Amino acid sequence: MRLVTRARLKSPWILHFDCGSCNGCDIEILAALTPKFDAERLGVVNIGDPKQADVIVVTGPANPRSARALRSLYEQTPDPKVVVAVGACAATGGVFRNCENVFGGVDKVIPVDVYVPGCAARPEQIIDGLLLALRKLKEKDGG
Amino acid sequence: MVSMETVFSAVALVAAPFAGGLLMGVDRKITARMQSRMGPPVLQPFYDVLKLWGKSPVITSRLQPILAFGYLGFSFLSVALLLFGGDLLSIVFTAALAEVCIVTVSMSAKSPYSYLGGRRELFCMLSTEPLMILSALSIYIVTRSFIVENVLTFEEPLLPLLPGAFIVTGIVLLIEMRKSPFDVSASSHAHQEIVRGVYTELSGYTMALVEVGHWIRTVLVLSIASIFWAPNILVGWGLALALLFMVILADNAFPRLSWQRMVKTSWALGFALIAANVLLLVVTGGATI
Amino acid sequence: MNETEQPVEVNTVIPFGPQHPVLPEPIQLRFTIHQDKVVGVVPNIGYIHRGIEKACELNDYKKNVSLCERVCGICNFMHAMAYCEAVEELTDTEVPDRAKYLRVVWSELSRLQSHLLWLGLFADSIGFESLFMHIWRDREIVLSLNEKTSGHRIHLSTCAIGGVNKDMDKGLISEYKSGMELLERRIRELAPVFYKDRSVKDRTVGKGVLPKKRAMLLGAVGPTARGSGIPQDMRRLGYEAYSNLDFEPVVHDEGDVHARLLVRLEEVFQSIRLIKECLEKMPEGPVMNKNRRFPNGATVVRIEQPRGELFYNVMGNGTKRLRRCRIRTPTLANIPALVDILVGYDVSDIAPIVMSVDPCISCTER
Amino acid sequence: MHILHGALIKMPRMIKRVLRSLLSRPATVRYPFVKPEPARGTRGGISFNMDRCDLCQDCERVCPSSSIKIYQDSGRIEYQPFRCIYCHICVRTCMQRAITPSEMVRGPAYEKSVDVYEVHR
Repeated sequence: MRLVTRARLKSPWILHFDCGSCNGCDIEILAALTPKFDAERLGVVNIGDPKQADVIVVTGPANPRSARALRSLYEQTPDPKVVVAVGACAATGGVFRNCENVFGGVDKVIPVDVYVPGCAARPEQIIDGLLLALRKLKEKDGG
Repeated sequence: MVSMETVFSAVALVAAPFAGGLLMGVDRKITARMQSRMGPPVLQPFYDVLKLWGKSPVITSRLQPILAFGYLGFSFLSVALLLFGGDLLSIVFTAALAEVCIVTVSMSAKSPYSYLGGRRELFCMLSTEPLMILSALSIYIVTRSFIVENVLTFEEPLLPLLPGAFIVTGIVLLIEMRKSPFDVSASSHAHQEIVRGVYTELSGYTMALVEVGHWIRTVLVLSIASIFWAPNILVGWGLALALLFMVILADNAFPRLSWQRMVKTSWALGFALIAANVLLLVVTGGATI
Repeated sequence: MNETEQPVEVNTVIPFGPQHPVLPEPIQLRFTIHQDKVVGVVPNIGYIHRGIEKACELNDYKKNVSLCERVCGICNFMHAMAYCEAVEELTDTEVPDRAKYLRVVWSELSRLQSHLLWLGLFADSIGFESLFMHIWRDREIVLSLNEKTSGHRIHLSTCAIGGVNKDMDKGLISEYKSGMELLERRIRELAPVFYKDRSVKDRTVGKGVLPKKRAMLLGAVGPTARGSGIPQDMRRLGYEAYSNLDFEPVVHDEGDVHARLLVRLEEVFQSIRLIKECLEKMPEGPVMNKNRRFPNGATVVRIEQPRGELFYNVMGNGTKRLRRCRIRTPTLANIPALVDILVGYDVSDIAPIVMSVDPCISCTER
Repeated sequence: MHILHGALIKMPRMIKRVLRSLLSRPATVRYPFVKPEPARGTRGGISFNMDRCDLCQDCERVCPSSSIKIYQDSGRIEYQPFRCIYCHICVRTCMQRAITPSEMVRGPAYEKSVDVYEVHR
């Protein structure tokens, strides 16, 4: 395996964007970075800058307005990148399925690589989702 | 004929970025443990930089790559000057040049975060540069020389004579490493009002270059701190690492202060410490002006 | 752009958000900056609007409990409780006494969770990483109690129309007691950092001042109002079991960021005390009364959320669907105050001042 | 002595806690490598027991996220775990006790899968 690919798998910098979730998943993403779960063990850093991010972690069912912001964030993030949709509403709309102003899933806006179920998704599931996303990143690299 | 010392200096120069990366890794580990977390592996900074190197960059201005190389180059040059026994003042000025590069990078971008970060980086320079020069001056007062080689061969350790200047170097290290309370221009975790500050517009290999440059600058300041126990290089580096630990401790014990407070604190504390130190020297007869 | 055409006094405009690490939620605040001072703020919301109020009319009224719970993940139990209270009133359902006490315990637990979350995020917004980590570490005590109670760390989903659908046994009650004691000990240890640490005070005292009169004029609620000396607390209306409990609203008069910080810190201890008191006083008995009617009429429920007054106006028409479910959340009421207190402070004070009203955007926009 | 005491009082309050955690064990669960037991009553995934199910559609009716679809004529149940909010209301509602709750949470996946159950006649 190439050295860069190996490094890539050990340093996923995440960009977190909430496009309409109830906060449950967002606080769990933050909880995954704090002492009990400490995703920084795996090199995860919440970087907040799309230009330096590798993994875009999206929560929420997406509405027309946040979709615009999400699309621009996705375009700003340089390759290689993966998108993780956290929570039931980011995958399918979940409990917000019949709300008037939602698209029902992030995959209607940007291509999604990994879906994490749960409402709200637990930190364990989020860490698993990140690891799965990294495997996808490796496949994209041809490793 | 190449002397042993030259070979040693060349090896040290090549090793400087690796040492810097390792120190950053240790720093992240200790910080994590202070926050009662496990923390990333010690080699994490190297993974980060390698990954950034392999990532496709977003170049927002044509100046960016040149200036990123400039930042790394000038940082390297300043360490080289130190290792090959150059002039303390020219080391300080070369280091400042590197800083000018990164300020220009962030100012040349359109992003307001980057612009504000650049402005604050200027204030960081404004706080560190006078302190570095004063530190060098106080070393001169004792050793009668700005040349590192002469300082290194000075017969007695500098620390008992210049405790103030040593603490001032610590303040410089605090600002240089972008640690709380003075992480105003950028912070490693980006939980800050101006997101990544000066780093906002950097990406891919330019970010990797700047990151390596940052390691080297940390090594530079630590080596200057190690000069304070010049006769024995091991004791000197022990002192420098103790300073690093104090900086990490300060990072975890303080919130970020505003840049106004940073300039005021560093100037007041720096000038007062150096002045008191020089006064002490004159009173005890350690030096004559 | 031609450089020479610019006016002499150039104001920088900073778009803060919608994606910003200080605020986990998307709201855009466009700051106009002049010489490093904020001179104008324009809040720009709508990134989270989902249309929950409309969906409440489309759903079966029982399903709305789960939907209202997800208006906001942080204070989910309170939303479910407010909705259930409204429907119980419309269907004349009596809630058993034990259920009332359990609701108070869980809503105080939500408040505890929310305030600890906020204290951590606030520490983060002033760049105090280690304090953030330590507070969130202690917050895990509350989350693990949540998990033991209901099987989930965030969404309790225990509130139902007519009572609660989970009971506590003796073992769980003693776990709650020991958990509360541990939490209190650990937070007491950290309290001096907020009270006395000079660097924290440097960032908070005298920043974002909201005088009492101004707070009243702008209609601030919750800890934002209590930090300005207004003793407003909906819990004093005595809903659920609050009328049997002994407490006073926490009030600080200074009206700055530090006052709001201390209000929330002291409310953490208040919540711990209330939970302990509830567990002592809790009567035995059933926890659920089945309800067989459809909601009819209109009612208003006001409860105290961690961020302030939560207002539910539910109208039924005798069928299984509601006619209207109007939700007014505390952060919406606090946005005018937020815009007001930001003006005149430094760029570096933006983050703590914005955090000090504890904006919950997913509540605000629903 | 007083000066020393004053200096200690003015010392940053966080140092004690920070140094203590540096010397004690971190609070981290090393999650992917060490898998802790799920707490009792964790609301994990659900599975349908088709021997008991009488296709009454009660669970479909109460499901807040409409993640269960029951086709009575073909005897088929479609359950979408990526739409499910794991509230376990269906478990409490089912009169036949045909829905088995699990304490194991569902893992992430590349695709949104749908669980299909069919009655064997």
